[in-house]
Amino acid sequence: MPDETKSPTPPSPGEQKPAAEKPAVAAGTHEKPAAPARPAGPVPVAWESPLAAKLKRQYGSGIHEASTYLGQNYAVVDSSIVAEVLTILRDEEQFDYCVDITAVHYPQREKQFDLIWILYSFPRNERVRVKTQIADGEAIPTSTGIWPTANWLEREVYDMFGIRFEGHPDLKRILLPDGWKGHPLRKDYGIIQQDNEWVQINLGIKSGQ
Amino acid sequence: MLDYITSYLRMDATPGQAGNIFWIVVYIFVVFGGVSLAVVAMNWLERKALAHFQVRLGPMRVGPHGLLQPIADAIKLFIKEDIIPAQADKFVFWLAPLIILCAAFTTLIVVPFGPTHAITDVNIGILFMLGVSSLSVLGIVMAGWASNSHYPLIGALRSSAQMVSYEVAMGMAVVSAILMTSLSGFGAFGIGGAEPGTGTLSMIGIVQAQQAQHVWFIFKFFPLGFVALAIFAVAMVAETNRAPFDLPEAESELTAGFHTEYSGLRWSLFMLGEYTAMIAVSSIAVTLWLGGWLRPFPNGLSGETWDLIFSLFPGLTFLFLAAACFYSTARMPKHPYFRIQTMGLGAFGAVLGLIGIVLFVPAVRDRIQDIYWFVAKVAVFMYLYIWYRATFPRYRFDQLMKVGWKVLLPMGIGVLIVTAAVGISPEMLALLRHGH
Amino acid sequence: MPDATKYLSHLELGQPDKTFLDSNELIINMGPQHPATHGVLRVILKLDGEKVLGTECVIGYLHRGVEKIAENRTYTMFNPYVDRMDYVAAVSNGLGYCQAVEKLLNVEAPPRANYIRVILTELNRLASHMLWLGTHALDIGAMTPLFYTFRDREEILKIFEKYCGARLTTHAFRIGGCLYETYEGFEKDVESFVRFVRPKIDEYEGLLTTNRIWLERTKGVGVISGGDCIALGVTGPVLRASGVKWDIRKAQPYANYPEFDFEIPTGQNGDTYDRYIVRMREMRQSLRIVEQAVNKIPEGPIMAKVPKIMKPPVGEIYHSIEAPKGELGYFIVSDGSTQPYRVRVRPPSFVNLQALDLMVRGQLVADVIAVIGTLDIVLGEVDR
Amino acid sequence: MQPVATTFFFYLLAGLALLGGVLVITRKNAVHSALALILTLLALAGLYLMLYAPFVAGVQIILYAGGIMVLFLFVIMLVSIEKAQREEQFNRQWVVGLLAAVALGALFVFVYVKGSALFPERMMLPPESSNTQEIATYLYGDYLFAFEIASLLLLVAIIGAVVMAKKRI
Repeated sequence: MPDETKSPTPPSPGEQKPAAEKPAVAAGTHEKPAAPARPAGPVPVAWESPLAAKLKRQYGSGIHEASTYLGQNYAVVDSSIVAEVLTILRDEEQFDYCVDITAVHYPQREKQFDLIWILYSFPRNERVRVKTQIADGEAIPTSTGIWPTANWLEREVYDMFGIRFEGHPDLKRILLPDGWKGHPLRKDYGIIQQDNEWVQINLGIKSGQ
Repeated sequence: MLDYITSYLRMDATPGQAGNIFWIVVYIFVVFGGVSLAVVAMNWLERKALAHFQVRLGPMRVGPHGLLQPIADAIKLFIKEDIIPAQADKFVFWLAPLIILCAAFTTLIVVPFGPTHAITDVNIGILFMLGVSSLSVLGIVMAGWASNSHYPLIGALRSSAQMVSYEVAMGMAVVSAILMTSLSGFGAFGIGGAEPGTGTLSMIGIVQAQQAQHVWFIFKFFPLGFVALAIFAVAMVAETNRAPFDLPEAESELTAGFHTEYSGLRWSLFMLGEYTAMIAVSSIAVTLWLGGWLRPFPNGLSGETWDLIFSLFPGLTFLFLAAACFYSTARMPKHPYFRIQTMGLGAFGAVLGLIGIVLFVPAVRDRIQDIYWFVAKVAVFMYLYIWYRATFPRYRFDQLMKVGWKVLLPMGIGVLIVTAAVGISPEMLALLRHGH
Repeated sequence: MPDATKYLSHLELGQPDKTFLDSNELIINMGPQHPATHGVLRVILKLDGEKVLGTECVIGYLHRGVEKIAENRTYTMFNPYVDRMDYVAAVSNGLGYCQAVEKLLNVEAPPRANYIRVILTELNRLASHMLWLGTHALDIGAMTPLFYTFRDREEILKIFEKYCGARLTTHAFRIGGCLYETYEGFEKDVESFVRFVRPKIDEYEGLLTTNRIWLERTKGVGVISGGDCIALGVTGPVLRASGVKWDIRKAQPYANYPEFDFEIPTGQNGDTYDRYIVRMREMRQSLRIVEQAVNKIPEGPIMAKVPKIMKPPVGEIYHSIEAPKGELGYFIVSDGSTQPYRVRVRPPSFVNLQALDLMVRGQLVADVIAVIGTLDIVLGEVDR
Repeated sequence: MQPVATTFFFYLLAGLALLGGVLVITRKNAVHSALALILTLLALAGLYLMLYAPFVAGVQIILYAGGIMVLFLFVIMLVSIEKAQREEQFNRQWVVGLLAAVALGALFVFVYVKGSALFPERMMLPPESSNTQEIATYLYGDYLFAFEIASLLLLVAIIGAVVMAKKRI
């Protein structure tokens, strides 16, 4: 079981300690308070740790990027191997807790969606983000078999972005009504837009608003 | 005609026994009206007492200290729209509250408020009360079914199972008390225990047996009577569907249980029936174990002086209430807005005081004090009902059944057997000693 | 691989509602208008008599699109919106959001601001737990604790009101620190509140902890193991009651929690009673933190230097705090403009609610109520 | 108290009992039938009272109307009403039923006409106050064996019901 006191496993050589673990930070390494006028901001640096090295060794170019930004590690993985990577992270690297699954929409990109898994390991007291990019209409294997908690989280991603998860036991809308048209968190969905037809039919409001 | 009316007053019998139709009607009106009034008062008292348990004030707006709140509630319920669900079975839906109400009020016929203060006395009195009160479960089942909705149906199922189950334990406790009417032997702490009766089911007979044996049955064969009362006291809460056994109307699970679909007047009939049933079962407990209309300490504090002192209690109680009203009147805010309320409270106190003074008149005093003691004892049980409601969480259904069948019923049977054994033992011992 | 079927059961609701005689199964719809579903949760129960064969939660009745709103507001403008998610723990929500944006901006709140934040957040945890206790006890049929807890929660809300003018959706913190300096007598108020509320918690415990009916209703009800909790992502007191000693305040501390001495209460059985005990002990630990914080509160500025127009550099951040319900996370993507490109809230109630099915299967209808209560969900946060 | 309007109450109660009986077999809705049966049972209880058998009347109410009929309703409520409404109420056995009813009625008439010696000349008037005691004396004295046999039979029925209802014991 995870250690309750603040004694996480010592960070791997080269790994940045997350900023949050250093309250009252006096002198950060790269996160030194930048010039007050217009901070250029910290830039992602390469994530150097046995885990990143292992993944890179195993999948080579399948790992597009493994970086640390503001002390938070993430890996960008090709969508074809993401299920494998996630399984390895859970089975071999003890990332036993899937904190969140979410997506970001970049309409101007060819592969429109960033899909993000936020993982946490109780034994290691460490967080990692796995990201992948997929195109609109492309399906991605479900991770409900890896973490049961993915069930609702994937349903929400499907509801909000329309990303299909293959093999999901019950992929249907979760927050919006079943017959709703459109996926509201896409960037092309306006903030006051809604499914007027649905509202007219189901709520009996003439204007649909 | 006048002779016919006044002749009853010289008789030492209930109107039913005397066969005096006029007084039967009068008693029916007085008892039913009085109990309805008690239900209204109980409604107010429950809200107030519960509120004070829960660091609230309760109703404060309608009348001084919310005294008129029950009336306001009643008016609201009367003028509310009466909704019958479209899919409901109209006839059964209409009949259900009436059955509950009739069952609850019919039991009151044999409640002995005094040796002559009952509508009638029948020789199967206690059986009659249990039988008729068991009919109210029909009303609940019908209400649940007729609503044609899931929550009422589950509520009705729960209710019927619960009431049928607890009736068994209740019956065991009652039988042990009835047994005591016919058993001689020691009372509590050596008090009483003389003059065994012949055994009776009559409500008045049971109290008279306690009088003759000089012991309330709660103390007889101590602790047997007490255990029987405890079993009955638990079972009667379950029988009336009150907290912590209020599963049929558990609002957090079944919204309102069997009366979910009822509203307005019909709903208020359910409430009236429920509170009347509470009063009725409390009356059974008081009659069987707490000496009915008998005043406290009839043996220890006997003699004319003590009789006089105890007979002053009813008047003193009313005077105390009047004093409380006057005290509150004096403490009312001195603002024109409160003028009517202050006057109302003062008038209420004056009425109470007047009643108290009338109760000191010897003729009235002697006739009324039986009723006073009976009502006071019932009031204790009614207060307990409120207390339970404020204190306990609700049982789960399987736990409720477990308590009924696995705890109360074996205890009831055990008490019955031990009571019989203890009561009969002198004779059995004699039989053994002298041979067959 | 965990046994997937254990967690993923769905009712086959397509078939027509069978009559009682044809099958023993009864489909019953609980909510969205139901006294015990804490808002507008709708649970479809498949029952065999009173035994629960399966459940399905239908949520979204309170969906307001908080994440979409965020994309159309500036960072500062979005701050009040987060209060409306878990509205009984608005201060915690605000803290999480402010700290996430601060991280993105790479600023640190000054020490005094952190102390104020910790005091208010822990008071809010108390308020949230009090509301939970009252409603949970009411669900199980005990009316009285509700009024006791609301009476004492009122004192907390009064402190909030005096501090920032709002009682429920406080908007107490700003990105970079706090806007308001503590009012005159703040420390005294908080100290006297701590002294006032300690015996009150004993009072609640006196009503419930050893009450036979309470024990029967909660012991062995809605059991969930630590492993199942982790698999289902359940966090907060529910996780700790299952024996996993994990609290973000200790594991990955934020604000100035390392400066305080407190313990993480845990349970062993993972049942409703343990969750009750864990929360009751958490309330006492929160009081300890508040007491220490109020004694040590330093002087100094309360606002870090943040630009008037916030334009965090391009990048993304995930920051999570230990909200009263569990891990509350904010995942913010910045495109360098004044508005966040994407804000994702990781709501503890939403994820915890997923465990409902596992916890109630095979139990009775009354236990569903108890388990919904013990999960301590707030529908505003589940639906966002 | 002397009984009042005996004849009127007898015919009233008998009429109610008959009405209830007819409603039991003619109502399509099983719950309505059960309610009609309760009416019959209550009317019978009234008749018992008129026969100076208050104990029997009380037991009739508490057991039949309050106990057994509740269990009846319990079962009936769970039956689909719509389905029952669609089913044919009188099946092909009605001829047999009618014949049986006529035969039974004829038997009653025959016994009444021919065997009037069986009935007592005057109404028996046991003292009202000792009625219950007398029942007890008969039940636990003369007919003790039969009473105990009946209890045993009921016990067997209870065990049988439990065995059948419970999948695993």
